[in-house]
Amino acid sequence: MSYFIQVVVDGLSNGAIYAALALAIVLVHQATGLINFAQGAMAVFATFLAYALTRAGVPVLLALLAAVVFGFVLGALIERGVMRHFEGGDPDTAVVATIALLVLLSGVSALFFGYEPHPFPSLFPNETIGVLGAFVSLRSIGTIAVLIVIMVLLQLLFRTTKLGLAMRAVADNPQSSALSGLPVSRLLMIGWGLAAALGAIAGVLVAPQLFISPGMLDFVLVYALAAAILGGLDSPIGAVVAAAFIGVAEGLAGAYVDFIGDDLKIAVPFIAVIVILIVRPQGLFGRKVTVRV
Amino acid sequence: MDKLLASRSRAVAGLVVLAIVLVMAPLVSSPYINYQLSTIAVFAVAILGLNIVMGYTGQVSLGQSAFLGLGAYIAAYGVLNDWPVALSLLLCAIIPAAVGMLVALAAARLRGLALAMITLALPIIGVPLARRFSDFTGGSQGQTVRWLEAPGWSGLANDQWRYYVVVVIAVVAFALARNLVRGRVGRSFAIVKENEAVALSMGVSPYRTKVLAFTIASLLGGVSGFMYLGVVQYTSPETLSFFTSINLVAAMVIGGSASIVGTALGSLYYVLVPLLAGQVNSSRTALISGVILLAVLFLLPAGLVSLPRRLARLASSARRRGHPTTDPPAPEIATPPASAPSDAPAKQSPTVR
Amino acid sequence: TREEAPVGAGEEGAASPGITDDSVSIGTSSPLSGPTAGPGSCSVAGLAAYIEAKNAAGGFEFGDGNTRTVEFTYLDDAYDPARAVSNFRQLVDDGMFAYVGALGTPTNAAVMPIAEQQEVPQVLLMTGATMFSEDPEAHPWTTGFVPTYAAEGRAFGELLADADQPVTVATLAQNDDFGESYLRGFEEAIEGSQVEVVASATYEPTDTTLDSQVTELAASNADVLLSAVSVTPLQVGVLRKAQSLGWTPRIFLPSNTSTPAVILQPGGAAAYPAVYTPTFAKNPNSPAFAEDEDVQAYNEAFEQYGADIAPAYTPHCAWSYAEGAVLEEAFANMEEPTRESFMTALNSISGFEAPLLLDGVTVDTTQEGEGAVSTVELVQYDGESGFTPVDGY
Amino acid sequence: MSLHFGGISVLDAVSFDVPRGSIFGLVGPNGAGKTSLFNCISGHYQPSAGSILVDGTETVRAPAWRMAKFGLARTFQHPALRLDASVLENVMLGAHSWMPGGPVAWSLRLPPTRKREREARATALDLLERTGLGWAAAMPADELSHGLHKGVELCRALLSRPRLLLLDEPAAGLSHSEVEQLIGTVREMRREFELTVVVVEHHMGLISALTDRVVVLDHGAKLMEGTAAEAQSDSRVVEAYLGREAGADESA
Amino acid sequence: MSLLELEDVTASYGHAQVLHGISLSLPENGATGLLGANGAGKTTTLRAISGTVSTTGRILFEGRDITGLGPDRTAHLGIAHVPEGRGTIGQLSVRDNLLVGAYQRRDRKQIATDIDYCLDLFPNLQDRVKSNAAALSGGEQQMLAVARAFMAKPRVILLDEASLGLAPSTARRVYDAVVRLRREAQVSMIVVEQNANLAFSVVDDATVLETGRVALSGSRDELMGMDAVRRAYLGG
Ligand SMILES: Nc1ncnc2c1ncn2[C@@H]1O[C@H](COP(=O)(O)OP(=O)(O)OP(=O)(O)O)[C@@H](O)[C@H]1O
Ligand SMILES: Nc1ncnc2c1ncn2[C@@H]1O[C@H](COP(=O)(O)OP(=O)(O)OP(=O)(O)O)[C@@H](O)[C@H]1O
Ligand SMILES: [Mg+2]
Ligand SMILES: [Mg+2]
Repeated sequence: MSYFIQVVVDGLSNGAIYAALALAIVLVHQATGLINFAQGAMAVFATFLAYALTRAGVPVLLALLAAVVFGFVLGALIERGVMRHFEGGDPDTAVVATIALLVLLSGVSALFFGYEPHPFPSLFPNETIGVLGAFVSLRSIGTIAVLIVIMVLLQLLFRTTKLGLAMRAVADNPQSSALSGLPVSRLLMIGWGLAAALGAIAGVLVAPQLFISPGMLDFVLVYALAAAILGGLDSPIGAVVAAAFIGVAEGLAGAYVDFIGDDLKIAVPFIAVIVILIVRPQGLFGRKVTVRV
Repeated sequence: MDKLLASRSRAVAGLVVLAIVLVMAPLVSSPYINYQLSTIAVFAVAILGLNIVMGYTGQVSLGQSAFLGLGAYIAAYGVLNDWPVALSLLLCAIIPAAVGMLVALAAARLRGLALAMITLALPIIGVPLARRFSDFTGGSQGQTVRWLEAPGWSGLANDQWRYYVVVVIAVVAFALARNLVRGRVGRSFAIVKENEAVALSMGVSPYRTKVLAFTIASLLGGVSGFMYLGVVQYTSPETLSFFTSINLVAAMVIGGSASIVGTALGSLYYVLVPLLAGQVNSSRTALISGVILLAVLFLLPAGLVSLPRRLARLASSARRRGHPTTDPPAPEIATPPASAPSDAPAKQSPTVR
Repeated sequence: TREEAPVGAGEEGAASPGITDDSVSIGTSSPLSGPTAGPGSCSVAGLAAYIEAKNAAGGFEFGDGNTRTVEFTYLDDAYDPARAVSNFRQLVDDGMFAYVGALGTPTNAAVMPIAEQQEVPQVLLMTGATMFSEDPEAHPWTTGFVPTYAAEGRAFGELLADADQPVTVATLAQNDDFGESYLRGFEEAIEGSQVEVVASATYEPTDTTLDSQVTELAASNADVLLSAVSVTPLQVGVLRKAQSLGWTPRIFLPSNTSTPAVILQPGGAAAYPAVYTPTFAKNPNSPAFAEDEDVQAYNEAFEQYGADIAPAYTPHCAWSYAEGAVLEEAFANMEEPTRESFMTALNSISGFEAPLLLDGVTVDTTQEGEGAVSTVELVQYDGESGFTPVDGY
Repeated sequence: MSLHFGGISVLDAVSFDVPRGSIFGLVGPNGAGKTSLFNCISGHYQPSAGSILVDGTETVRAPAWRMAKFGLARTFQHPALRLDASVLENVMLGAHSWMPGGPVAWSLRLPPTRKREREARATALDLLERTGLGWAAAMPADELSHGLHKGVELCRALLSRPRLLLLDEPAAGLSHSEVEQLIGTVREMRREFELTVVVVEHHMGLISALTDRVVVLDHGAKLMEGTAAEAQSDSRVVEAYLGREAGADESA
Repeated sequence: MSLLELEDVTASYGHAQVLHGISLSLPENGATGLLGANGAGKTTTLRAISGTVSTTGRILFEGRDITGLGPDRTAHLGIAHVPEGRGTIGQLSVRDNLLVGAYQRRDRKQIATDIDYCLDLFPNLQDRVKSNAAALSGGEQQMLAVARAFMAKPRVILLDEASLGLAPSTARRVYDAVVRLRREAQVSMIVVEQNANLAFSVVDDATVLETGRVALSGSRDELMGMDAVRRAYLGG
């Protein structure tokens, strides 16, 4: 029993890593209608700033704040300098532009810090506590707590604030939104900025475990994408729930199904995601896109 | 009409020149150049498949590398079991096509990102599967072959022979694909991309069309896997990695979405940019490729294929500035107001400006 | 036909391509971008540092009496076999004499048959995969440099088997050739002893954490954990996770993931009763070797010629530096400016003490089935930033 | 026939019969369910209950894309064209249902496919010419103004050689004289292709001039059926739909 | 002084120029109509004003040059544009669409009242406040687009075929509301309308465009008195 609980707990703390990035993906998708493949690279870039600061002796919390601000500016600048150029064009081109950013930002990070992973100090104490016969690290608990707060804030942002409404409107129909007086370009900038700031938080939260390197989130991005899409892409809650589901399903499959084993356990959540999507194309918490003839 | 004929004969001349270049190139180049040219042909076919499903039919696919890898593994298995080359090629086309079709049968009801998610799973699951079935795939060490060596009668070197084999396959694939996207089927792809409701009303089943496009894409992916093995003589789980898929997507868009010529240019890009980056500074390839990718997107958002068009535009707009390009004839229906000013001279009260 | 013929093979005794009276051209291709770029860059940087420092000091003495400078070209393959092949062909096309020290199993596996066909040396590879050294007859142009993964595993197995007492072991291995060879070596060595593997798990290098694997292994409560993990953050995660589960076995770590500063200290390795690792080279960053002459020479050369290529240290930096010395030794014994002569010279080195190699570790290219360096020494973590020799299990 | 979306009832037991060869009008206030009714006939919506017979064949269960084979074609309330493609290419799509050959035949360009392609092209150009759009055939569709898109859609529908043509607000956005021309075109086409036409329109002038009979829908239910003139004088229709002055205005 | 003044305005899509020097003026609290065949450039003229097409020449609003300002800026200044075709934000609910229309406003209470007013004006929308705009019928979407422009409390409203797809009685109601808006809130308007009967019932004067140029302009009565105009637009 306690083994089972341990597997679930481990799955949840893995899920937290995926969720952190998935939330940023959801945010940028809500605000711009795009999938941003550079989300991870941007997060890493901002996290490197925090890394440099902590190396210079700045406390982690301050470094985190600096990274968040830097992330916001970075996101806004990228929107302004790069993505704006592709707005209103073929969305595929815009998505490939984010791929270009992914490559480019990884390259820039590597220029300064190399590709080798570096240890990163944790925001939370490096201790473990026992819960229900399982061991949980305080870092995981802290990460999950922060994520839940962010999730709730995002949900509130999109569902109850004027800014959130405006961002959704712009993502859906920028022309009509502009005609209604929405400052489209500023809103897009804010959307990218917020997503990148959130990415910075995600980066700082997971870096102690993953170690910081330019490719730190490359593969996490795949899981995060799966979580965001499974959750419904417009639902922060959905993203978090889906990420937790993916983490736990993977862990349980590896632990309990022998023929799957550690190598193929990744297939289990992905196949589950596929099956769920075939039944519910809008994802777990997503709202159906209305298309009329 | 004259114009049409002129542009036609220009196209024919272009094709003839291209054919001559393609035939002569390997005879005068080093094995290294031939290898590069052959890889361009290999990835051109993979990107061609991707372009059919994504560029023409509008269905995002992040799984093309899985079919490339599958094809390469089938070919490698064929080499180890002494299959005739033609049989290998056939199976490299049929098996991936069948797999792609099965996936599409389940997935093609979805659209957009849900569909992208499913294709994304293919390489993610494919890599550990390839490691798992190491009897068939050689596991993580991969599969090394000596294959497609030049027969004695040809008097060619291996690299030249391989070049001809893959270029012939690629040319055939491109010719067939070009025909396909020009006619009835191509129009059904396009309308499924644009608007599924209209597709339905015109007798096009979006579901079948997507399945078809996926099947063709996987088939071409598999064929490119065959070519890959022929050229690289090696395959391993790295071949089907997810990041290969992403790079193929980028190359497709860079070349030109929904364009046959663009596909070839995209492959050129896919192969040459890493080389170029390596020439500039091997330690900074990511940075350099990122910059090049962004720069091309900035200058040519519609892809490399739009370069001549853009240059022509620039030139022509410089020549005849201010002249509208297309002037609809004064619509016959709306004649009254059109003639109103002349009918009603200035003495009439309305201000005629 | 053209390609079948070795590139530039000419009449007997004529110089091979890439070598003149005063220069020789050496090339390599390693992952310099992407997730494996850390080790990849280091396997270029150390070699570059050695070569350039030597060039600056006048050049390399060759067995034919000439002194030549080495032109070293390196390319990035991003761990992609097709790009490695492309790089290799490009280098050959540009007149490379020999291909040295490339890192990566699939990439080198893809290059191997071409090197053979073209009779271009593909030597001192920075991979412990057995396929590059197990059959010199079949692959006469290819040699490995670092100890095979199996050799490392074997060292651990022997340590346990020699202890002559019942020991339970849990293994965690990368699901590829690295992990498999590691375990194979280990299992061969414990055959017939009282050592028993009671739990085993594998992982993919792309996994984000190995928590679930460690949880599974911890359930066995084995005495020893053999953690054949080659990815730095994952290895640290393993060390942290096991102790957080209250499981503190003796730990065996591979040579490439046992750097104190990057792995052992962040992983809290001091909490374990003992942490062993095989090693054959000095860690130039370790205070214990601060006074060592080789280390000082390395640091100087690296600072000047290598730091740009590899900003962060991995052991591959030191290894590839030592490799430079092996190359020099081969050059010194090379009687003719040909690839054949180079291969002969390279394959007859034995008892050579390369810089940065630990005392007692020598280079021996004459043994079949092993890399140029085949002796490893087990050391034990001292709880701080260094290692002490192992005094038995 | 009935149609529900969740709790909302869009069509409520509507029945009517369109005689072969007639032009039939469907009018009613906004949101009455006219377009939804079209969608049911063309198979885009699945009616919750009821049946639809085309030429005596039940079509409710048939997938939408088969409807073109039954000889059905439609236009959309919001014209849906491929904006990047030429007008001609857009119209050519209409020929899909009767062109032979699958992917193999087309990628090999077998002779029958080439012949049919030429044939379709000629017909498409002819249709464009006759609707006054011949000059635009080679232009990309997005360079045409909104009003002209309707004409392109009509040509596309006609190229599919329909027996039954559903037109959803064909006159929306056309000026008076353009409507006149449209009426002429539809009449001519009906004669030539032996079409049966069902048309949804708010332009009462067009309805009066064109239709043999009309059905008036209101809130998903049939309000009345009769000739256009009868409808316009029916007090319920005036009340629910035309509005007093407007009714007077339009029938002028 | 006129509220909105177009001087020799040209506009082009990419390289195709479609307006060739339009001049137009809209007085304070005025209402002017734009007539013309399909493709004459009516829509493009409105786009030039709201800043959604690339433009040269001079467009003055309250004496201030607004040429080249983006749509959000012109909207901010008080120009509301009801675009041609689907002008709604499909995946937002009807209510959210109306709130987006009121984005520039700060008077919360009044916004709520105005939403009620709009829903009252278009009872169809009342029933469907919570559904996504994309689910609405064509006419309902058109109502929503008009209502959203109302919500902005504009100084000038640009109506591009606002009656498109509306039932006759509804179209009448829209224009009645527009007239009331003009009377009560001093809103000026430019009306593009194929249904010239409707248009002439609200405008004071009108301009006829032809292939991107002004063909003629004059007061409502002058134009209605012209045979050619009557034949083309009024069917009389
Ligand atoms: N897919 C759908 N989802 C939800 N509601 C729908 C859907 N399709 C239609 N409706 C509703 O059904 C009702 C009828 O719509 P329909 O489009 O048939 O009206 P219409 O008679 O064509 O009106 P109009 O003249 O405005 O075009 C509307 O209230 C609409 O909101
Ligand atoms: N996106 C575009 N790209 C290129 N040309 C365009 C574009 N939109 C419109 N045009 C051209 O501009 C001209 C004017 O179009 P506009 O839409 O302003 O006409 P309109 O008077 O509003 O017509 P309608 O009554 O049909 O709405 C037309 O000739 C049209 O072909
Ligand atoms: Mg309708
Ligand atoms: Mg218009």
